[in-house]
Amino acid sequence: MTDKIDVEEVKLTTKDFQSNQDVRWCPGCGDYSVLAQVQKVFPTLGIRKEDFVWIAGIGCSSRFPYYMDTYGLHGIHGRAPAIATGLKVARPELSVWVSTGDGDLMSIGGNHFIHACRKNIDLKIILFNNKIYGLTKGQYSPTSEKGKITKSSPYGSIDYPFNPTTLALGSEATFVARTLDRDTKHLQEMIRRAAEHKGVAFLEVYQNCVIFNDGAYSDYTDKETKPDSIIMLEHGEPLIFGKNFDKGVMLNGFNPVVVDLNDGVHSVNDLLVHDEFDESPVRAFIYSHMTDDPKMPTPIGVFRQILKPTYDQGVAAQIHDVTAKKGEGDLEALLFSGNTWEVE
Amino acid sequence: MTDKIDVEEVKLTTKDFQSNQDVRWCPGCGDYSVLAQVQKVFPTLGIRKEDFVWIAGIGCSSRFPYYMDTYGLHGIHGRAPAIATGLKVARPELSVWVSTGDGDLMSIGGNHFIHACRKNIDLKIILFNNKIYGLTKGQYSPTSEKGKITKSSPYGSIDYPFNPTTLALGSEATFVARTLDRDTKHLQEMIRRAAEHKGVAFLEVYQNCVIFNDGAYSDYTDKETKPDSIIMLEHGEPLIFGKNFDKGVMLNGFNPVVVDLNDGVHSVNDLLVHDEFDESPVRAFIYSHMTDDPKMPTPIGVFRQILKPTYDQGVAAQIHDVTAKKGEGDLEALLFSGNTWEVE
Amino acid sequence: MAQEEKNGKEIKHLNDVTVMFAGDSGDGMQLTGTQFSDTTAYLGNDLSTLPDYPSEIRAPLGTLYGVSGFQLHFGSSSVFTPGDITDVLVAMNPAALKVNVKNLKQRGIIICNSDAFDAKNLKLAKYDSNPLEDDSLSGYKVFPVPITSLTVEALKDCGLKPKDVTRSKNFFALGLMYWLFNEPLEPTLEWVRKKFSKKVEIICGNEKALKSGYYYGENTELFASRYKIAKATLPKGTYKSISGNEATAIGLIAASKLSGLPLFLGSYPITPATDILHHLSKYKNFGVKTLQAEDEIAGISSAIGASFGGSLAITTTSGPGLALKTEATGLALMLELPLVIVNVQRGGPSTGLPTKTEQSDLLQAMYGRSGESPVAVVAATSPSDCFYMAIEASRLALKYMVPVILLTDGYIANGAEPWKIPHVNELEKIEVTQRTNPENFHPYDRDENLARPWAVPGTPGLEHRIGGLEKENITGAVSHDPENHDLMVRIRAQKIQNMQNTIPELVVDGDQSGELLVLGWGGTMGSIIEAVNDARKKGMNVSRAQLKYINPFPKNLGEVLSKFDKVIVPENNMGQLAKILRDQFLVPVIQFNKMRGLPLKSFEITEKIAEVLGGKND
Amino acid sequence: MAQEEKNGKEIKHLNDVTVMFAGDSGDGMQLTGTQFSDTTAYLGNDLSTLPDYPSEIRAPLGTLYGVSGFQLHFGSSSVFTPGDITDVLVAMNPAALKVNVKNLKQRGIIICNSDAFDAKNLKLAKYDSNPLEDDSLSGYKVFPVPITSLTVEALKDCGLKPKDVTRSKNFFALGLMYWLFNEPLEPTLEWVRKKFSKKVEIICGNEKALKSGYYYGENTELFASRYKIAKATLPKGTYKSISGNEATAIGLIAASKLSGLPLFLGSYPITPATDILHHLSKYKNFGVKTLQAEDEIAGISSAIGASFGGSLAITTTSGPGLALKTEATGLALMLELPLVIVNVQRGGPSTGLPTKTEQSDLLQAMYGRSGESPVAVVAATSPSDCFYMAIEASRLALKYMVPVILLTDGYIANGAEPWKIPHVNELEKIEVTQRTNPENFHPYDRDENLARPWAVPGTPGLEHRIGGLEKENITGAVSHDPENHDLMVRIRAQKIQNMQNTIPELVVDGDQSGELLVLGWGGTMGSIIEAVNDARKKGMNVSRAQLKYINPFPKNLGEVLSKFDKVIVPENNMGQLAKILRDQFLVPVIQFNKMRGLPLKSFEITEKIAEVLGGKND
Ligand SMILES: Cc1ncc(C[n+]2csc(CCOP(=O)(O)OP(=O)(O)O)c2C)c(N)n1
Ligand SMILES: Cc1ncc(C[n+]2csc(CCOP(=O)(O)OP(=O)(O)O)c2C)c(N)n1
Ligand code: SF4
Ligand code: SF4
Ligand SMILES: [Mg+2]
Ligand SMILES: [Mg+2]
Repeated sequence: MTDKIDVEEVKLTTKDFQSNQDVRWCPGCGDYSVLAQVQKVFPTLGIRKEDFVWIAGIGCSSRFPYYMDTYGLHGIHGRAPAIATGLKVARPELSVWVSTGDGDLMSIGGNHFIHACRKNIDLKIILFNNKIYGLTKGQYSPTSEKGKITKSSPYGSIDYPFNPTTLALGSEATFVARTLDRDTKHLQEMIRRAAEHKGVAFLEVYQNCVIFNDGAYSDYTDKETKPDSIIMLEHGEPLIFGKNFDKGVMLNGFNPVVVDLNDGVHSVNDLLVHDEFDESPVRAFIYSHMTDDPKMPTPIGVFRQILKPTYDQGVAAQIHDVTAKKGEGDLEALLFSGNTWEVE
Repeated sequence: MTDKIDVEEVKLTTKDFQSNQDVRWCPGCGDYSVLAQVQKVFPTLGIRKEDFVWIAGIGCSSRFPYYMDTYGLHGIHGRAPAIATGLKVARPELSVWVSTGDGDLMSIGGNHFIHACRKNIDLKIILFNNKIYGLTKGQYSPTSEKGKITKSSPYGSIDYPFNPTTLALGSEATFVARTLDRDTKHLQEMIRRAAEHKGVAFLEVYQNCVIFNDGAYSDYTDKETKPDSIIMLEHGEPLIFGKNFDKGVMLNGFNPVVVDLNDGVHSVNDLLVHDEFDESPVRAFIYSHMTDDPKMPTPIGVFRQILKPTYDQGVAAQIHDVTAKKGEGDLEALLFSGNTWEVE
Repeated sequence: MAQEEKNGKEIKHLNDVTVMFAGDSGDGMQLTGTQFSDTTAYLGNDLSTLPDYPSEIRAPLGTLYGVSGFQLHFGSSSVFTPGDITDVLVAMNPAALKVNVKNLKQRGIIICNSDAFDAKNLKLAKYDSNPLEDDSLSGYKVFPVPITSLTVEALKDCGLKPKDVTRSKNFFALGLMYWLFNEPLEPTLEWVRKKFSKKVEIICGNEKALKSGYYYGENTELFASRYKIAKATLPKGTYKSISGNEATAIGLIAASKLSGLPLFLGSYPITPATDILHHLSKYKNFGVKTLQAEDEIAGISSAIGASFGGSLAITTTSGPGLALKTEATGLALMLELPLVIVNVQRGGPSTGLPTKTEQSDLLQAMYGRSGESPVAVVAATSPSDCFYMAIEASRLALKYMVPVILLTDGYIANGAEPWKIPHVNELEKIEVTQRTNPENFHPYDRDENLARPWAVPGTPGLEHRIGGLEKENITGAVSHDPENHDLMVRIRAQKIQNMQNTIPELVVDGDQSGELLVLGWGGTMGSIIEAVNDARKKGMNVSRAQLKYINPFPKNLGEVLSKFDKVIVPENNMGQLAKILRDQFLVPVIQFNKMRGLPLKSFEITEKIAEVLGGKND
Repeated sequence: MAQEEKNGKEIKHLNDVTVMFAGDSGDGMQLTGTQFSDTTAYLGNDLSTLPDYPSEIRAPLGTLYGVSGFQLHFGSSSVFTPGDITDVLVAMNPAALKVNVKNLKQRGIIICNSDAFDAKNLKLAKYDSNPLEDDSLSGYKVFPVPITSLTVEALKDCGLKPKDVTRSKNFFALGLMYWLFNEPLEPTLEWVRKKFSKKVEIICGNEKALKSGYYYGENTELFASRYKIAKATLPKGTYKSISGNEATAIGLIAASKLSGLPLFLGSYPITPATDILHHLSKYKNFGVKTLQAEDEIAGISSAIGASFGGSLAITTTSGPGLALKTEATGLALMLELPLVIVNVQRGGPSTGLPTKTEQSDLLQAMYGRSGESPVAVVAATSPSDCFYMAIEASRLALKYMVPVILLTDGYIANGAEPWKIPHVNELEKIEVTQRTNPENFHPYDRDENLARPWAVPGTPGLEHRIGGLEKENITGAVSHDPENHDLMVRIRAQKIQNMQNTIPELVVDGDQSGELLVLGWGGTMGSIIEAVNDARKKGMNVSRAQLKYINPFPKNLGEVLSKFDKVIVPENNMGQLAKILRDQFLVPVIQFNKMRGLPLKSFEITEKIAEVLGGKND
């Protein structure tokens, strides 16, 4: 983000972020919603239009940059975090975003992802997790559930899935959040939060692929099942969920359990209270594992946000410090430095 | 491991595992100890010599296979887990070991590592973590501490390090342990435990590089400092450490804290009791983060061991099931299957 | 073109026809085309197909870039290409018409769904006025048919949801085409019944749509004539229609059976190679192990591990994936382990044209590795040839203990042709010895082909280490010795060269010497055959040969080249084979290059032939 | 060889001498060699060096594979190679003797540390008997000196630990060599004092060791003569000794200053390229950003990101790393972004001979990518030439908006030579325009060189998207149009070809036409010059040229080739340039190939010249 924002100048609208390209996703694809929400939130961030950059790999979701009227680079499969890293380190004043899929980021791009997290590079990584390879027409992905039947696993896949938030936490990401393509308000909020985080921001979007994995998240988005299937994380609030707000999540040792608030035994006071800013990653790790546990609701929201200096700042600061100490580099002096001798 | 072991046949000694190659590590390198302990433990595992295979990438530690008189493959940088995966899936009856370094496994090989963990491939991965690139003569690695001055970071590195056990847990590894090159007995025990685990076994060895990072672990290995710097994890035992066994680790919420057992307030009963077999990965995650915390002792031992079907078993089982259902494949029938027609 | 009468309609006999089915990605054009091909093949025509679809999954309805096409060329004599230009275009909407009319011959037939020519679709297709109403199509025979409404009407009693009703309109079109070409409905009806055995409404819908289309042709006055294409005179045998990717998959399974080795595939999905993975993963009961790896590097690395373990190890990919596999390919060649790398070429560079064809990767296959790193390179010439070349690649890899790259391309991989199925006992066994005798074992010992012994883990007494550092010849110890390195570099090159002793010589079609040879490689065979046949018909004297072995070349290639005054090398690239030919034989070959993401057009090659022969085109 | 007397010792004047310092990896031979070179250069000799060390870090003491050597060739006229054979061998132990005596000339001098010739070391070196005692060295002048014990004696008062005392023995050897070659101790003493300014014991130790060695030569009767090499007649100017990797690093910084663009390096360590990363990471006050990436793919990908952002973006690597970068290189060329890829070639394939040199990657650089993917390829010919070619690579990348691969090799990267330092104002500025005007902006518009505009993020009004899918010319919209693809493939090729207009023509040394041209490329220049000079001295008429631009070739190359009856192409590989020459010019070049991990030996090239000229060698 630019250091100085001339607020007068920045009067942007959704339209300013719509490129002249037809959007080519399948009708009904969850990607449309992400695009729409991004285009809603971006004008409000106080960042100059020309300072936004979208970097992508390959996949349906990776075509995102073409549809945003910002600077954009549609790269190669899996490498978006690495490309974005170079750009951000070279140009720390830009707001650099990565759109990526579960194959792009979790399969071929896994290494760049975990290293971007580790280094705390100030990137905003939006994972469109549809638990399938869309663009290559329906193979299971590293986030597909075990036993999934797809074109490349006609008898069911044998792989255990990654849980992206778990992997992000294992890689020390400083901002980890999750949202739903269908919950447009929440999606907008999460995009804003990611934008505002200083450091690597990992946002997992549960995104429906209507063609190859339709209904993967219907439990979380259908009115009927939603209240009992997900839990909305709110900072400072106890972990309550259920159609009648009558269930809660309590810690038993370090294991979360669901309790009935009407059982006469448990009350709101027993519940885990969410703290987004908890320095310890353990809390977020617990949330993350709730996802995998069929007995537990799936958490949606900001799992964690902590602040520590970013890599790109660090690079700039080091250059600043060394230059302050040594003076700005003088090429002539450099050439003639070291053991020299004269030939007359 | 072979299904049936003819115990009569397997009477192996350390010597049987020493190859005819001179060992070419620097004098004093921690790698020697790992080699020696492996050569001590292997004859006792009840596995046929010809069924052991070592796969490695590139690095000082990756030269390990040359020194073992087993089958061995010295591959390319970072790819050992992937090569080993292919071998293990093709030949599940073999005992497949990976020797690797912190550059090899955590930097270029990060993706293969996390995927091998995720899939629970029955590999034994021994990470020689010397927190430096040895073979390329001393650059910082992804496990080097921030601010490290090396040839490629003359003003101090800006990267935050990975904690390998954290990353392994973030990738759902089923066996995670840590040991020290200098503690030969413990090292042997951990090698044995890794060998016996059915599933991916990740063993981090704190290994001293005498040339480029000498003393990286001296706090943990020097008689004086060791008792207060590390804590030995023992299944079913409370977490006690200190020169006089007077310190313990207690849980505060889900955060571990050190307590003084002589303070009149705390007793052994307050302490966290280690459970290697805890189904939840949260406990191990807490241990793992104790490593990064200067106020806490560094845990050594088995962080976690859980059992779930391995990938290689799964592949074999699926082939078995499909074959049982469809009958063994008949090439002639396959060729003539589908929509055929006759031309007379 | 003979004529006859049936039901009051004239029947014209044609030699061959090219049909294009085109519509939205969701219109089921690929299915329609496949059904039409199957029935046509079943009737005994020879044929060749070319699916052509966008890289979007379901591009928005009605857009130009969303058009999905299926081209089919069938005839009563041998058919080698999907056809340069189309005779009949079935266009389900204005965009499909716009995109494909360019390639329709003068006076060609257009059958279009007139219901779809509404204002919205016309605008999406960037038509200023309705081409069915203005005179822009006056050069063609246009038959507007209200396919949607007729289908809706026909299906009203099947109990299908409205969405499914309109979806069936492709079967109406198919039925109409069956009528037009005098083909029976039965094969398709049978397929429908089997496929949807549990969904009666769908069976009802498809059947009604198909029949309505057929009877529409029969009953309306629209069409004055029908067409009939006589059976081709194909060799006696059992046939099926096969695509290149399927043939590759089955060929690999055959190689596994013929060698007695278990098959292992380590792969990562990538268009247009993924279908090989799909096919192989179905054949678990053949003991096939398929690993969908985390990336291409893991795909090939796992195959190297499996090869070390004694499997017939395969990795499959396309251009950008092959690029990622280069380092590991170098490892395999240093380890001297057998490995088959199947590369289905697509339009490059980079992501390029992922769903289009191109002979893009010959140079990469030859030279795309660090150091002196020769591997064997072979190529398939047609969909069914993929079967044989997959076996051949396996045989070479196993015999010489080297990586072999098999090049196919998007066109032959997705295209299909009738294949005379061979019997297993007609296929040559692949001899493989895995070493078990510990006596005098040296890991880098050499047999008469310079191949080293394959000793797999689990074999007692043969424990040994291999690796990517230079190895001492015979002993396999790590060696930095200067002379040994020089020797090993030469041995690795010689091993590939030695294959010349087992691969077949190049066969020249036509005169064995003369003024002009047209020399192609791989998937351009069909286009070149048609071009040469056409040139000959026009009185030109031209010979033809197609390379399937590129590294090494057939032993007699130099001699063949020396027998002709001129050599044209048509390639679907900038001249990659031409480079290698000039390098190895110092002959000034004449290049003919197109990079359009499509198979070469025969007529353009014919024109080139005529030009080179000095306008002897009559 | 003139003679004179000094201190009662005869002084022989030599034209040039090759010295090899050899010992265990821990013996400090690289340092000793470097010090000797620096002093020699300081005295005004021309010189060339070749460090040669094992791939183990500290291989076990006394082993053959653990020997580390530093070869140095210096003389009073131009010196172009580190020397084919050595005149003086300093061997710190039996293994060092054994490994290096092979390359010592008849009657050459051996100075060895006799203390190290004990039973253990002799066994480790696989000597059956002590070569100092049997007559196996009778063909040489052997001077056994008890270096260890003399050093221990000399240093007893410095207060050093015993380990550090014995470590100083290399300085004793160095002192003795200074005496032998009549060189002053002062430059080394000064270096010691500066380097260890805070460690008086070490200064004491090094000084005493050095002086003892010197006085040992002076005072013992062992040596009857000393040697003196007259100053070379080098052009006037300020010089320093520079290695290729350092020159590359400084050249890149210079390119950054000359273009006014910030320098970004994305790299992953790999021998022998890592030193470039080391050097560049020192220069933070030049605004240089160095990113040690997680792997080679991230290295180049980050550089692509930085290039998009407007930096002069670099990635550095060696063979296996270049293999990993191929896919991303294809992306950069599709994006048409400037990028410099420095590849320091080493012995391949695969891990191969990681610390040895080879011209291994020319074909990979040319062809190792998917699809039709031409990039510019240039090569440096000597350590100091790396400076200029780094600038040149940057200039071409920025001017044509393309990736440029700069090939150096392990020999010139690690070797050093005296370099006449240029002044900044002698270096040509690099003109760069980054687009800022939004009017009529099209991302794939073309300038007169066919380069597209560089519009960097942050520039208002120029928001646009680029990517790896084929782009429509001018507009940059994603395009699957067949004709556009054909056009774009040709444009990308033409852009590289257009560079012929700005790169210099090839200069032929010697007659401009005639019977024989020796044509090399890159790092073999020194060996070829010496060989040709030698051949000329022997009366052969031979011309010589060295290529630095390979894709494209200099405009006049075809003409040059046509002027000679025969062309020898010596390469440190199997003939990679030869392939390209035959392909492009259809000339039957004569190959001369060695793959020994070492620079080519001049005398072998001379022999080849003689052979080709029909034994005109007198
Ligand atoms: C190097 C390389 N390998 C493979 C591919 C093929 N490929 C393109 S996208 C993709 C996966 C898409 O899945 P995901 O990332 O989940 O994105 P989605 O389409 O589901 O949004 C694959 C395998 C490629 N383009 N490049
Ligand atoms: C593709 C590739 N990139 C880089 C290298 C260079 N390289 C060899 S080993 C190594 C890192 C070694 O560090 P580590 O894995 O920690 O092993 P250690 O030597 O410390 O045991 C590197 C960068 C290589 N051989 N191949
Ligand atoms: S295939 Fe799935 S993810 Fe891709 S555009 Fe269509 S619905 Fe969306
Ligand atoms: S460099 Fe370090 S890790 Fe490598 S062998 Fe030497 S001491 Fe061991
Ligand atoms: Mg996906
Ligand atoms: Mg290390």
